[in-house]
Amino acid sequence: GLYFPQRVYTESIYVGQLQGSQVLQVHSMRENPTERPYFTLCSHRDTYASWFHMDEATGVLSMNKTLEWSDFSSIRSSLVRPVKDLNLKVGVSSVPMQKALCPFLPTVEVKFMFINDTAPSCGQVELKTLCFPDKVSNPHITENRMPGALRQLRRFTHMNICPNYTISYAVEAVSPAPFAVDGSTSELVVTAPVDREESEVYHLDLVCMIRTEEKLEKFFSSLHVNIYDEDDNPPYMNGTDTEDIKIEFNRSEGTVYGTLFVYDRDTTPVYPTDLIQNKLVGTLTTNDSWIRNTTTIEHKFREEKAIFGNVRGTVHEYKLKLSQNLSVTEQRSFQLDYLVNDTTFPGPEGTVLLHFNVTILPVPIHFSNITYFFTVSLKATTYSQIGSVCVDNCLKFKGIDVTYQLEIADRNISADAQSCYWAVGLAQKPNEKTGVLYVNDTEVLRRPQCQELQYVVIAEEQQNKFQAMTQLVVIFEGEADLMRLDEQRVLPCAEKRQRGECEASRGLGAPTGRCQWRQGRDKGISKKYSTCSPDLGTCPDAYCDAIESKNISICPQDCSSQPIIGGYERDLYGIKAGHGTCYCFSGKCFCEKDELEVFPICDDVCK
Amino acid sequence: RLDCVKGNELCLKEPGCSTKYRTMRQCVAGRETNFSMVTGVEAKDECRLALDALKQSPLYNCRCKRGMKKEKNCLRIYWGIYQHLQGNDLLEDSPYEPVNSRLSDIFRLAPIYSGEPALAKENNCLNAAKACNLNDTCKKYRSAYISPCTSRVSTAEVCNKRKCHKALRQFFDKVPPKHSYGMLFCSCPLGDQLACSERRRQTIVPACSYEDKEKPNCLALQASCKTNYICRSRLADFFTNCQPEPRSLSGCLKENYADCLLSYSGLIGTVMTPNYLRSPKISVSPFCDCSSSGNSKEECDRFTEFFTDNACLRNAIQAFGNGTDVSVWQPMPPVQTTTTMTTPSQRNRDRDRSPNAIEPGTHINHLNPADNSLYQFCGSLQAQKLQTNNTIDVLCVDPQIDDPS
Amino acid sequence: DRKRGRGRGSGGRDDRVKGQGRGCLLKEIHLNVTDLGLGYRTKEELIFRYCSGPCFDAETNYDKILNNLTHNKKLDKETPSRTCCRPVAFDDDVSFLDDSLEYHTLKKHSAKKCACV
Amino acid sequence: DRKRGRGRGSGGRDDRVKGQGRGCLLKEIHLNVTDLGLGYRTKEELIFRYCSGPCFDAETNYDKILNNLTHNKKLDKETPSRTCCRPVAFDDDVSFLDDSLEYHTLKKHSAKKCACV
Repeated sequence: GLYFPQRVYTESIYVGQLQGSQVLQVHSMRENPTERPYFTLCSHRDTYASWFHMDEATGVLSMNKTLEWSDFSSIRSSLVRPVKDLNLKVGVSSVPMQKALCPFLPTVEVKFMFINDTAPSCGQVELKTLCFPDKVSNPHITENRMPGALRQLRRFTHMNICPNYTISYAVEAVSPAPFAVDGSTSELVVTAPVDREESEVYHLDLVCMIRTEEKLEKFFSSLHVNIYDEDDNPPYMNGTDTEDIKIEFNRSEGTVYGTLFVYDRDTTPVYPTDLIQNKLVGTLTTNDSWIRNTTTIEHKFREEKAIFGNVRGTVHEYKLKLSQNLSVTEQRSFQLDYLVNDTTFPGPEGTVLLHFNVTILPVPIHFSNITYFFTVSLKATTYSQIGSVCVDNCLKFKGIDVTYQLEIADRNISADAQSCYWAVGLAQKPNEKTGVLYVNDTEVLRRPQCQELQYVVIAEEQQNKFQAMTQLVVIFEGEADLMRLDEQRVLPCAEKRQRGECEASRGLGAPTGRCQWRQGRDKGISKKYSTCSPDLGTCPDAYCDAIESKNISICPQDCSSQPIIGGYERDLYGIKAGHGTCYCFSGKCFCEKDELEVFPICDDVCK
Repeated sequence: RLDCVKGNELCLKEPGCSTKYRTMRQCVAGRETNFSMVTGVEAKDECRLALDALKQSPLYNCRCKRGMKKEKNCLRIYWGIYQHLQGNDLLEDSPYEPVNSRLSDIFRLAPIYSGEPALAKENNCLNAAKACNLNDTCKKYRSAYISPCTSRVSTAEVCNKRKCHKALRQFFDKVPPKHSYGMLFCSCPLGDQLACSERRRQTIVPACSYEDKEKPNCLALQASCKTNYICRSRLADFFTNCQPEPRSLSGCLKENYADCLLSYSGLIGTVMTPNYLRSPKISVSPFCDCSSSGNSKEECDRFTEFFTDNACLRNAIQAFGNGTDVSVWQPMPPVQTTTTMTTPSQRNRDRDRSPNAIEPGTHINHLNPADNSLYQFCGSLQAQKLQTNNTIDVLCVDPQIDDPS
Repeated sequence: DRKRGRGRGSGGRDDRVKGQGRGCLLKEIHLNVTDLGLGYRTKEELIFRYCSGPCFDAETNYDKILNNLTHNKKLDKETPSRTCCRPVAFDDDVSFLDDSLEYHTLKKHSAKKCACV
Repeated sequence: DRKRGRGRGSGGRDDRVKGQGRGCLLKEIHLNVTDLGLGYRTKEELIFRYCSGPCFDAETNYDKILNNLTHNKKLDKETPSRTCCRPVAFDDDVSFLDDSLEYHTLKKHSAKKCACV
């Protein structure tokens, strides 16, 4: 329908503006040849509205009275101002109408800056101001619309300042543009419908020529006419409309698969959210309830320019998304069709059909026919990590929850023999994919019959309770530590601050029975800080694993959450980087330069 | 001048005022549900009368103060009244009491500056950080925001953004500007531009307080800011106090750099938190862009340019960084419109290559008043000390309340 | 607050004493963060406050006895500590930006109040 | 509690350690009052409890900084004290009759609870 090519009209107006004189002209663009705009002055809230008259047909505002000094002071204003605003609202309709309909019409704001002064005399005035206002606002026209006048270039309120001068306008453009100036009315006219998808803005140079008594003066003002978009392009695909998807190990809710791109040369505004423009709505064409309950299509879009010939367009992305975890037994193939409909595109071809060929494979929970063999040193201390167990492909699993358990292989052995099996434990953190074997009790290992243990590892998939089993043999070899009897003397490795005492001590979780020293090289705060660890393979590695989280003393460097004293960096837990040597006492960690001899704790007074 | 909480209390104690206030609130409620349009002229007059009556009440010209007790409540009352005023009924367009301090007041107390303008020879941002840690108040509030802003919350979340924002607001509300501005608006020497400007960019811990997984559309971000009284008010304050004006000496309509810097710092800790961009010229922006703006692109560009290309804000930051103030600057020659035969678009291209000096407000950032999603911030014109008698078409950004009449 | 032009850190330090007279006092020194020896690479500075001074007049019977027993070698090689001038309250945390533009915060790094304990 | 027939004083002492493991611990020793060195003439005895042991794991940034500054001679001749293992609560008073049949009472003579301060 009819629309205003500007969001606001502004003009300055002076005391002395004569009754009947024109002050401003609003325009409305038409959509079809039969439309004819009828303008009306909507707001009559303030007394000053009655000072103006609106020509219903031409959109020209003129004065019903001459503006007096008293008129300026009659306008209430909260502050003392040299200029007061006269805010009017103009409505447009394709039929003659009364003010009451104003709330239902397109309207535009007209703001006059009523200046508490008479207009400057011809000698005083800066010539350019006869041509153009200080700030030229940019108009806009919607693509595919009728030609027509979109702006009055003359400044009505300044036309009579120099009556002897003749002012005329012309328009130039760097590149061909369907704009011209109506010589008789000085209106800027768009001469043909424009296509936004060809050019979003036209950069015009308005030329104002003032012929005075002596000379011809030329003034320029640039004008950018923005072309507004309408949904005049259907969505289209570039290349394939089909995506083959295989779902196997990654079966967790929320996972997205594959991507199909749909292009649309029109823009898609994200704001205001309720604005319906170029909205692509998609619908699953299948009625299969399982497909509907299990899958959905995720739709995102982004604005692009380069691929649309440097004009803004929209690229839509469609991905298949799981709306719930898939059972490991689920196995099926289906074609999912998704109809994308450009709801605001008038034409018939406003739809594209996307095809997702989906194959869901089952995931067997089983151990390939292996027997796990692990050898462990008899010197290993409690919590030493032995190894990890994992059903086939377990590291690729997402959305498949498998827990692991250890059981004695031969149930019929004597109670005494059964007690050997305390030696090895299995731990697993929530959401971790493997089970980790560790030395649980070194006491029993002193008995020779306990030094080869046969277990059964049972893996159980939680959703369907499928189980898989395999054999596990743990062999304890080498000689035990002489200090074995005094097991409770096993202290956290992390407490040791020098290589010597570190490598000489038995620490919790040490597979070799001895702590291991890592010597840092860097000067400042570094990830490679010096520290004493039960097993440099797993600690520190910036991850508090299943075994380490069983006891803070095993690897406080990875698991401590207490404040660290000294120079350090931390992510969530532990010590990401430290200065010099980092050591910890029951979870409280310190990082400091190694070469400082430790000063006496108290000064002489404390002795 | 009363704050709106006291004004509200006084009004409710006075029968005449409280009935008018209640009527006006009903008018608002009615207007929001289009009720007023269908009840005819008498209801509208009653609304008009209620509004006129309120103009005599303590509520009419009430304001709020940043960081005051019950600030949010005060702002709620202000906006409750404000949305019916338009045109010449306008109050000053920010809910906050103008501070009208001068940058020179701040410099005199600043430990960093020795009185004469400290041209950026040193890394003033580092100096400001040093000065802060040597002042117990600044040190305390600086650490109070850096801790929440740098503490990772989970593997997915870098920090608790809400806590970080709250602590940042506390820092700028509680720490004397000589310290907080020193770290936010410090000037950088050409020789040490990168390290110094990066330190300045890090002042608000942008990884937590500024950046986000996805960059929203600026108009959408503004709409979300408007749903929060604090953010809405700080943004209105920023539009009011940093409105550029090419013809004014300072490049600012309000000719007050201190008020502009204060309102900029007031945005920090809201969803509209701005930060420096990595650019040779001083340029700031909220974390948003104008992608997917559809037909509102121009309006969105104007909104962002109020941050990224605002001569008033840039001059204010440079003035603080150089230890000067508005009055120190040479009167700016009014913007010349030459009549040379080169076409304007040619001149536009020339201008973009102008050096990075304090420049007159050549780029006019006027927010389109007709759009009802922006703020009315028509600066009071008497604040303008104009050199020429040209009228200034100040395009006011107007929330353009539907006219009840 | 800071005195300009004064050397910081090694040697050129600016000690100021808070509190009165002799005994266990709160003192402060203006340092570069690098002077703290914690490994941080930064040009930022801070005020470090510490407790120092004798605690003779705060001694109890316990301390006198301890002194006599140690003197008479009644406690083997042990040397339990006597009254110490120590912080009983710590300053607010201090934060700073290092040369790789990472922020760090030091907790309980500086004394706020001293006492003989 | 006291064990009879146990050697007292030099050498023959009965150390018992209260608290666990290492670090700052509460220890006690069975003494004659005369061993205290306070000049009382009496044959009465008492249990003297005291605090002893390292306080490494109670150190704060303050102590680390102090150690570094002292090491790098940034605090001139001062050596402010680092964490001390000290009593944080004292035993009840003890009274005894001296050889001249006069009663005496000792206050804050023995530790009840220890901590690194």
